[in-house]
Amino acid sequence: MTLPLADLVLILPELLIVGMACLILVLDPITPPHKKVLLAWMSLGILVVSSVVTASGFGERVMAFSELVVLDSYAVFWKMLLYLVSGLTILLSMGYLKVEKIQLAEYYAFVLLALAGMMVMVSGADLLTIYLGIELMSITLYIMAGFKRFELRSIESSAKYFVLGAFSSGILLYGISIIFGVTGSTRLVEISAVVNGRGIDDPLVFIALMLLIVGFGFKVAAVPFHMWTPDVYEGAPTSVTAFMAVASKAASFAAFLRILLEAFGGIKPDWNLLILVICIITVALGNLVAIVQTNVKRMLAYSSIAHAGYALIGVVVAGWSGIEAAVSAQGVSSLMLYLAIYSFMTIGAFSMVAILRKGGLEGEEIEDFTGLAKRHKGGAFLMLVFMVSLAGIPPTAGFIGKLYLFMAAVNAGLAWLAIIGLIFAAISAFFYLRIVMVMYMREPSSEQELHTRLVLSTQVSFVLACAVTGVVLLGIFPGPLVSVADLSSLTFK
Amino acid sequence: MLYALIPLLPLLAFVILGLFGHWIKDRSHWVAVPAVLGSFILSIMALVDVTDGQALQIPLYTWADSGNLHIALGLFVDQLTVAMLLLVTIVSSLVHVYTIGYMHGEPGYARFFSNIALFTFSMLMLVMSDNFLQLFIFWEAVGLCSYLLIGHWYERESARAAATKAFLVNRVGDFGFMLGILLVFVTFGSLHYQEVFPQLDRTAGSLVNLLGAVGGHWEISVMTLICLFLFIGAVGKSAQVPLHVWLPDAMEGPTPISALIHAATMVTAGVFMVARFAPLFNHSPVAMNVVAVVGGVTMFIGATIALTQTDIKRVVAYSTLSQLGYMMMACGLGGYIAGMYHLLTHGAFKALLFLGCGAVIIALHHEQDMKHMGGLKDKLPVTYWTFLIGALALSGFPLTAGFFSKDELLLAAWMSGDLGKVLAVLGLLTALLTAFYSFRLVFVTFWGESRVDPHHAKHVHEPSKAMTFPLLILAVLSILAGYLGIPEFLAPAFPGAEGGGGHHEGSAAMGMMVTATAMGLLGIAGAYWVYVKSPGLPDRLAHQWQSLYQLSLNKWFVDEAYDRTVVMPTLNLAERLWKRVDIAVIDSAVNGVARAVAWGGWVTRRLQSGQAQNYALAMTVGAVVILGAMIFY
Amino acid sequence: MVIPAGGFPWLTIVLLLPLLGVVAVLLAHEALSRAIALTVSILTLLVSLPLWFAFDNANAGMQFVEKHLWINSPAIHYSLGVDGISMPLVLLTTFLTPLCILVSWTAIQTRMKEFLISLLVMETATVGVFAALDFVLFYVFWETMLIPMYLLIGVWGGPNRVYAAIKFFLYTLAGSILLLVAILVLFFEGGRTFDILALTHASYAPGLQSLLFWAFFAAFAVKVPMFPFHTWLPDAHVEAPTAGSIILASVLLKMGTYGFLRFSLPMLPDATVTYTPIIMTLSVIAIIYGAYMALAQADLKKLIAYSSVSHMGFVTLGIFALNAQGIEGAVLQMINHGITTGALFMCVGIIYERTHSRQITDNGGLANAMPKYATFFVIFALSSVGLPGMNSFVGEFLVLVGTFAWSKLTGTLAALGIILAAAYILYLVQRIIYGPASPQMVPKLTDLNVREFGMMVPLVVLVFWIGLYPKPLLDVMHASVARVIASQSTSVLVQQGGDGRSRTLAMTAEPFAHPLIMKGDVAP
Amino acid sequence: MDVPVSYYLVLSGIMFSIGLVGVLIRRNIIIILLSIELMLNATNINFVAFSSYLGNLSGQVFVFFALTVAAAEVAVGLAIIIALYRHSASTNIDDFRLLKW
Amino acid sequence: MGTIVFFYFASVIVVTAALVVALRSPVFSALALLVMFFHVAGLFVTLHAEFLAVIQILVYAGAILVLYLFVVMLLNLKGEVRFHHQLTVGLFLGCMVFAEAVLLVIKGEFSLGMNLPDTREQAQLTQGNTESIGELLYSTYLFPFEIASLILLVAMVGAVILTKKGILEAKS
Repeated sequence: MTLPLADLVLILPELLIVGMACLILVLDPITPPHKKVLLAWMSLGILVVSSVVTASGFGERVMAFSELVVLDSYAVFWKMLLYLVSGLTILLSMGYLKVEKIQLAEYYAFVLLALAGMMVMVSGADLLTIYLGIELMSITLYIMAGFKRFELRSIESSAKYFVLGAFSSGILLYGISIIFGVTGSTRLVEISAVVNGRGIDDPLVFIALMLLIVGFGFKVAAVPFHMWTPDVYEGAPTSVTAFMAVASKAASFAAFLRILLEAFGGIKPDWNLLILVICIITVALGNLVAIVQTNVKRMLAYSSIAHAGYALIGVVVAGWSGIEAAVSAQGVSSLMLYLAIYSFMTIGAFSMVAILRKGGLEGEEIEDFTGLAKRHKGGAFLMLVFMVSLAGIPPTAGFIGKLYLFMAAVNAGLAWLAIIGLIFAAISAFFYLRIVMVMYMREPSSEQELHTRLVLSTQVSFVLACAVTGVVLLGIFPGPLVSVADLSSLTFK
Repeated sequence: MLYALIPLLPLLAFVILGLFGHWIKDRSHWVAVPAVLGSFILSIMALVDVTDGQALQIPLYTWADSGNLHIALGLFVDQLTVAMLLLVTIVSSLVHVYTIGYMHGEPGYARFFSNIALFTFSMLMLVMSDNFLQLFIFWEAVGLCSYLLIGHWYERESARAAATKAFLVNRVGDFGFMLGILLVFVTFGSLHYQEVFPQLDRTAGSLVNLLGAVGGHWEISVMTLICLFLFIGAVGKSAQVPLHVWLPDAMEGPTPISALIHAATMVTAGVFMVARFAPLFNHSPVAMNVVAVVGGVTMFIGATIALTQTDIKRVVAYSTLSQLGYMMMACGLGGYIAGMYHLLTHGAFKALLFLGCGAVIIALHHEQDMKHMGGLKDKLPVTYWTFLIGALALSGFPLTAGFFSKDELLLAAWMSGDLGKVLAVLGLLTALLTAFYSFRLVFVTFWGESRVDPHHAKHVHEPSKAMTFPLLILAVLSILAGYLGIPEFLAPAFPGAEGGGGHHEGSAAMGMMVTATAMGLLGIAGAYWVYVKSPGLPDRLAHQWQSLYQLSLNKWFVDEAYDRTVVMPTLNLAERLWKRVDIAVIDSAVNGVARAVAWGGWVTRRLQSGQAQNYALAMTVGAVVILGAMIFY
Repeated sequence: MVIPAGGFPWLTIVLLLPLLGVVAVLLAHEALSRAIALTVSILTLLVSLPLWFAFDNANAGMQFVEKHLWINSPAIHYSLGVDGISMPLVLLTTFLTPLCILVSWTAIQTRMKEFLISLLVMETATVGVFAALDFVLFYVFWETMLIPMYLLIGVWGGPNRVYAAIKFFLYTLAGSILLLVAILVLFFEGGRTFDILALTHASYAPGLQSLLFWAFFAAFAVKVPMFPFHTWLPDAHVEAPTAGSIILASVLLKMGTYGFLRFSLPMLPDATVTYTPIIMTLSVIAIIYGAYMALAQADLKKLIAYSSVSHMGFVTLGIFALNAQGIEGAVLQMINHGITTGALFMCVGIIYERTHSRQITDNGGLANAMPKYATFFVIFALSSVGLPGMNSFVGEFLVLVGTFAWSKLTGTLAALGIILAAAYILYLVQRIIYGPASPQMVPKLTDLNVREFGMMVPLVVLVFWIGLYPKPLLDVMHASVARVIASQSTSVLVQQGGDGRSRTLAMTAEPFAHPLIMKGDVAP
Repeated sequence: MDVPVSYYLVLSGIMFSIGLVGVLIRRNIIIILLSIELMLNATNINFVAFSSYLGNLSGQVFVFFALTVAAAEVAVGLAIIIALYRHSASTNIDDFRLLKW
Repeated sequence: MGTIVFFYFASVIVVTAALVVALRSPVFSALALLVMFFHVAGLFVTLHAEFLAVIQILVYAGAILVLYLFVVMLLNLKGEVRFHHQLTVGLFLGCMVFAEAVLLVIKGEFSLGMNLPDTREQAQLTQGNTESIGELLYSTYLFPFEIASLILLVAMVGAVILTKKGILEAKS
C-alpha cells in the first residue's frame, strides 16, 4: 500500500485545515490564556493559505481517491465561500467568546474541523463520503451549539440539534444503504448510470430518494424538516448560529444539488415536483412565522428557513424537466449566487446581534434594538442595510440574488413560482423592516438607553465592514461574482 | 394692436396694485382709474373703427398646441364686442370713481381696486375673445374675480358663504360650458370662431345617439347638444333659473361690485355668449326654445321674488335676475339685437340703481333694510332724483332708455311665433310687476315717514362728489341710451337676425308699445296706491295671501330645495362614502390582508412547540406524505 | 464606456451629485449640513437645466443618452436618457428637492443629517426612475426609493407614523412584485434584453400582453394610486413630514403614471387598447370618489391627499385616452400636480409649524393674520381647482379633450370632477383662509418669513407660466408623445377592424355614434 | 444462500420503523438514542445483505464507517445528556422547552 | 436451513427492538438492545461478514452499550412517564412509513431481487474477508477512513468540552 501522493496534493487545503485544527488542539493546553487569540489568528492564516491553494484549482475537474472526491469549479466556488464565512466567523468569535466568557481554543479547532467536513461535502463524489462529511460537520456543530454549557438554553439547543440531527442522519444513511443495494455503488457517477439505465419506475429508488431528501431537507432547513432551526439558532452562541446559518446551509445545498443532479439527474421528474412543493411551503412558512417573532435570532432563523426556500427555487429550476441545459445551469448558478449573497447579509445581521449587549447578556430581543439609531448611527445603519438586503430590496445584494433566482425561474417557465416567491418577499419586508422601525422610529426607554450598547472590537468591525461591503458592492457590481458562478455551474456536470 | 391695450391697461393696474398695493394703499385709485379710463378712450376709438362694419382680428400668441388642437389667443372686435367694450369700460370707470368714495378708508382699499381692475380686464378679454377656449378662460376668470370681490369682507360668515356659493354655482354652469367646448372641438376640430362658424351649415344635420353607451337609442342633433351645453354655461353666469341662486347672495359684496357684477359685466356674459354664438344657436331651434323658456321663467320668477324683499340691494338684484330673463328670452326667440339692446340700456340704469342703493346705504351707515329707511328724498336729493330716473327706466317709462329697449324686446318676442307670443304676454305681466316693485323701492325708501335709526338719522347726508358724479352720468345715460341707435349699430354683427332694421312700424309695434307703457304705468300706480296711499295695505295683503307671500319672500324655496337635494346629500354621501366605503371596506381589506398574514404567522408558530419529538414527528409526517404522494402519483 | 461623441454625461452628474451631497452631509458638522444639502440640491438643479435648454424638441428619441455595460450576464446596462416625457419630470424632481430642504429648514429638529441624506437619496432614486433606459436599472431605482421614503415617514412623521410608513412600504412593494416578474418575462420574450427601447420595439403575443399589462398595472396603479389601491396615500401623507409629503405627492405618484406611459402603452399596445375601458372606468371613479373623500375630510393633509387621488385620476384618464391631447395633457398634469399639490403641502407644513395642528377647525382666519400666506394659499388652491390661467387648467383641459374624443360619457363624468374640486377646495379656503380664527392660535400666526416667501415664489411663477403660456412645455412633448401614439394607432385600428369595432370598445367609447366625432380618436 | 435479499430488506425496514417510532414516542433521551441505534443497525443489516448479494465488499466497509459514526454520536450524545442532566436533573427531552415558538 | 436461521435471528431482532422502545427502564432497554446486537452479529455471520460480526459485538456491545449503561447508572434515573403524549400518532406514523414503503415497492414491481443490478456477481467472499476489508479500507476508502477518524476526534474532544466540570461552575 502506497500513499496516493498525487491525491493528497489535491486535497491539500483539507489537509492544511485539519492539520491546523489538530495543532490547535495540541497547542491549546500549553498556551497561556491571554495568548490564545494567537490560535485564532493561526486559523485565519491557514484559511488564507488554503483559499489560495483552492482558488488555483478553479476551472479544472479532477477526481481523487478512487473517484470518491471530485475537485471542480463548483467545489472551488463553495469552498471559497466557506473559507470566507469561516474566516468571518472566527473574527466575529474572537470578541464574542471573550464577552461570553467561553474562550476555548478548541472552538477554533472545531470551526476548522466543521469546515473540513463541509469541504468534504462540497467536493464529495460519493454518497458515503458526503455522509461522512455531513457527520463531521454535524457532530462538530452539535458540540459548538452547546458551547455555552453554563446556559441551559445552549445545552438544550445542542440536545435538540443532536437528537434530530442523529435522527435525520439515520434516515439519510438508510437511504444511502438502499441506493447501494439498488445500484451496487455509492459513487454518484455510477448511481447515475444505473438509475438512468433503469428508468424511473424503481420504487426502491423512490424510497431512497425520499429518504435522501428528508436528510438533506433537514440540513438545509426545508419545511417540514426545519423545526430544529429556530430553537437551535436561538439557543446556540450567536457566532455559532451565524456559522450554522451560513456555512452549514451552503455546504448542504452544495452537496444536495450535486447529488440530485449528478446521481439523479436522469430522473428529474421524480423529484422536481417534490422539491417544488417543499420550496413553496418553505418560503411561505419561513416568512409567515418570522413575522410574529420577538427574538432577533429566532426571527433570523425563520428568515434563514425562508431563504432556504428561495434557494430551493434554484434547485427546482436546475431540476426542471424539459428545459435546455443552459437554463438548468442558470438554476445552479443563481443558487450559488444567492447563497453567496445570503452569506454576506446573514453574517452581517448575526454579527450585529452578537455585538449588541444588554447589561451582561446578549441583546437578542427585537426590543433591544429600540432607538439604536440614536446612540449608534453607524451600527443602526449597518443593520438597516442588512435588513434591506435580506428583504431583497435594491440597491443591495439581496435584490441581485433574488433577481437572478427569479430570472432563472421565469426562464424555466415558472413565472408563477417567481410570483409566489416575490409575494412572500414582500411579506418578509414587514419583519425585516420592523427591526429598522424599532431602531429608527422608537424612542428607547431610559433603561434600554442605559444598558444596551454595541460592543465593538477591531475584528468585529472588520467583519461588519466585510459584510456591508459585500452586500453593497454585490448589489451594485455583481458582475464578477455572477461570472464566477456561471463558470462554476458550467464545469459542474 | 393698439386695441390690445384695452384689456391690458386694467391688467397692468391689477399687477401694479397686486404687487405693490401694500405700499400704494390709499392712492390706489390713481393707478386704477386712469387705466380704466384709458381703456374707455381706446374703446371709443374702436367704436369709430368698427362703425363701418369691419371686424378687427388681432392675434396675440399661440397658447398651446397638442395634436390637432391649436389654440392661439387673439382679440376679435366687431360691433357686438365694441358695444360690450363700451358698456364695460363706462360702467367700470364710473364704478372705479364711485369706489373712491364708497370704499374710502377701508383696509382692503388697494386689494379692492386691484380686484376690480382684474375683473375689468377679464371681462374685456371675455368679450374680445376670438375662440371658445379663450372665452372660457376669461369666463372663469370673471367668476374668480366675483368670488374674490363678493368675499371682500370675508370676516362676515355670509360673505364667505356667498362667495363660495357664487363660484360653485358658476362652476356647475362652466361644467356645461366645458362640455360644449369639448363637443365643439371633437365636432369641428377647432375652437376658433373663424374656423368653426363656416362649418356650421355642413354639420347642422348631424345626429348623435345619447344612449349609445347603454345600448339605447335616442338621437339628437349635434348642434342642439352643443348649444344646450353652452347654454348651461350661460345659465350659470347669467343667473338664469335654476342656477340663479348665487346672484342675490352675491349682494354680500361691497355695493360698487354689485353694480359691476349685476349691471355691466359678469351676468351679462351669459347673454353676450348666447349672442356671440348666435350662428350656432340659429342652427338649433330646440336649443333656442329652451333658451327662450328658461329666460321667460327667470324673468317671471325674478320679478315675483323682488316684490317682497326688504333688503334694498336684494330687490335690485332680483330685478336684475328678471331683466336678464328678458334678455335671454329675446335671444332665445331670435331677437339677439333686442336682447343686446336691452342688455346695454339695462347696464346703464341698473348700475345707476345699484350705485344709488350704495349711496343710500353709505348715508345710513351700512343699513340695507328698507324697513329702516323712508323719507330720504329730502336728505339725499341727488340720489333720489337719479334713483328715480333709474327706476323709471327699469319700469319702461316712456322715453327712457328702458322703454325703448323693452319695447323692442317684447315686440321681437311677439313677432317670433307662438312660443314668442306666450312669452311676450308673460313679459308684459312681468313688466307690470317690474314697475310695481321698482316704485315700491322708490316709495318705501325715499318717501313717507323716516324709519331711520334715530341714532344715524341726523348724520344722513348726501355722499361725496366721487359718488354722486357717477350717478349723474348714469342717469343721463339711462335716458340717452334709447336715442343712440344701438340696434342699427349692432345689426351687422347678426346677419340674418330679425329686428335689425330700426323701429317696427305697423299695428303690432304700436300695440305693443301702448300695452307695455300701460303695464308700466299700471305698476307704478299700483305701487303708489299700496305704499303711499294706504300704508297698512302691504301687511294685510301679505296676511291674506300668506302662501304666495311666503313663496315670494323665501325666493320660491329654491335655496332650501338645493340644500336638501344637492348640498346636504353630497356632504352626507361624502361622509358616508369615506367612513363606510373607504375606511370600512377598502382600507379594511388592505389591513385585513395584513392581519390575515400575521394571523397565519401566529397559527403556524404554535407548531413550534419546543419539543424535539414534535419536530421529529413533523419530519416523519413529511416523509409519510411524500411517500403517500408517490404511491398515488 | 460609450459616451456619445461630444456628449457630456449630464444625467449621470444629476444622479451622482446628490450622492456626493450625501457624503458631504455625512462628513459635515450638523450645523452646516443643511446649507451643504441645499447647495448640492441647487447645484443639481442647475446641472439639470441643460436638459431643458439643450433639448431637441424635434427628436422623438432619447436624448442625453449614456450607456455602459453594468452586468454582463445577462447584459444589464447602466443606460440613461430622457425624452420629452421624462425630461420635465426629471426637472420637476430637481426643482422640488431644494424646496423640500428649505421647507424642512426649521421644521425638522432631530436627526437633521439623516433627514437630508434621505432626501438626497430620494432625489437620486427618483431621477433614476425617470431617466433609466434599462429595465433592471429602472427597477433598482424604483425600489430603492422605498427605503428613504420609509424613513422619511417613519422617523420624522406624525404620531401614527410607523403604521403609515409600513403601510406605504408594503403596499408599494407588494405592487412591484408583479412588475419584477413582468420585467423578467419581457426579458425572455423580448429578445433577451433589458433595454427598454429594444423591448418597446419587440412585439408580444396578445395573451402574454394581457398578463404583462395587469402585472404592470399592479405596480403602477398602487403607485399612482388608482382607486381602489389608494388607501395608503392618505395615511402616508398625513403622517409624513412636509418634505416627505411634497416628494410623495409631487414625484413618487408620477412614477406610476410614468410607468404606464413608458411601458404599458408602447410595449403592450393590444392589451392597452383591450383594457382601456377598465382603466378609464377606474380613473373616472378615482376622480369622483377622490373628490368625495376630500369633501369629507377635517384634516388638511388628508384632504389634499384625497384630492391627489382625484387629480391623478385625470392623469391616468389622459394617458389611456390614447391620443395626443390626452397624453400630453396627462404629462402636463403630472407636472402641474407636482407643483400645485407640492405647494399646497408646503403651505400646510408652514401652518403646521405655527399651530401644530392640521385640523381645519384649528386653522382659521389666516387671511387676516397671515395675508401673504393667504395670498399664496389661495393661488395654489385655485390652481388645484383648475382655474384657467393657472397650470392645472391646461392639463385638465387637454385631458378632457382627449377623453372626450375617446368617449363622450367618460369625458362628461370626468368633467364632474371639476365641480367637485371647486367644492372641496373652496370649502377649505372658506374655512381656513377666510374663516374665523381660533383665539388661542392667533398669537402663533406670524406671516411668512423670507425663506418661506422665497420657497413660494418659484412655485407661483411656474403656476402662472404654465397656465398662461404652456406651449413651450407642450412642444417638448410632441415628438415623444407622437411616438407613443404611433405604437398604439396600429393596434387601435386592428381592434376596430373586423366587425366594425370590438365589443369592449363599443361599450364605453363613443356613445354618440357620429363619423365626425370620431375625429380625435386616432392620432393625427 | 437461499434467503432472498428482500427478507433482509423487510427485516431492516421493520427495525428502522421501530427505531423511528421509538424516537417519536419515548420521552427519555437515552431511549431515543437507543432507538437511533436501532435505525443505524437497520442500515447495517441492509449494507451487509446487499454486500453479500452483490458480492461487493464495499457494503461491509460502509458498515464499518457507520459504526464509527454511531460510536461518535453516542459519545457526543451522552455528553450532552450529562450536561443536560447537570442543569435540570432530567433526561426527558420534552422537559426542555425553553426554546420554542 | 438458512431460512430457519434467518427467521430465528429476525424474530429475535424484531422482538428485542420492540422491547428497546417499549420497556420502561432504560437499563432493560439497553439490555434488550444488547441481545439484539448479538443477533444482528449472528445475522452478519450468516451473510459471511464475520469481521463485521466481531466488530458489531466489540464496538456496540462492548463499548457503546457499556457507555450507555454507565450513563444510566450515573444519572440515577427515577421512574417516570414512559411515553410521550404523541404515542398513538407516533405509532401510527411508524406503521404508515413502513406500510407505504411496502405498498410503494409492491406497486412498482414485486420482485426485489430483480431490482438489483444485473451485473452482480455471486462471488463468495468467505475466505479472507477481514483482509479484503482491510485492503479496501486502506486503499479505495482511505479518504472516508480519515474522515471517520476525524469524527471520532471531534466526538472525543467534544465530549470532554461538554462535560468538563470546572467551567460550568466557574460561571454559575
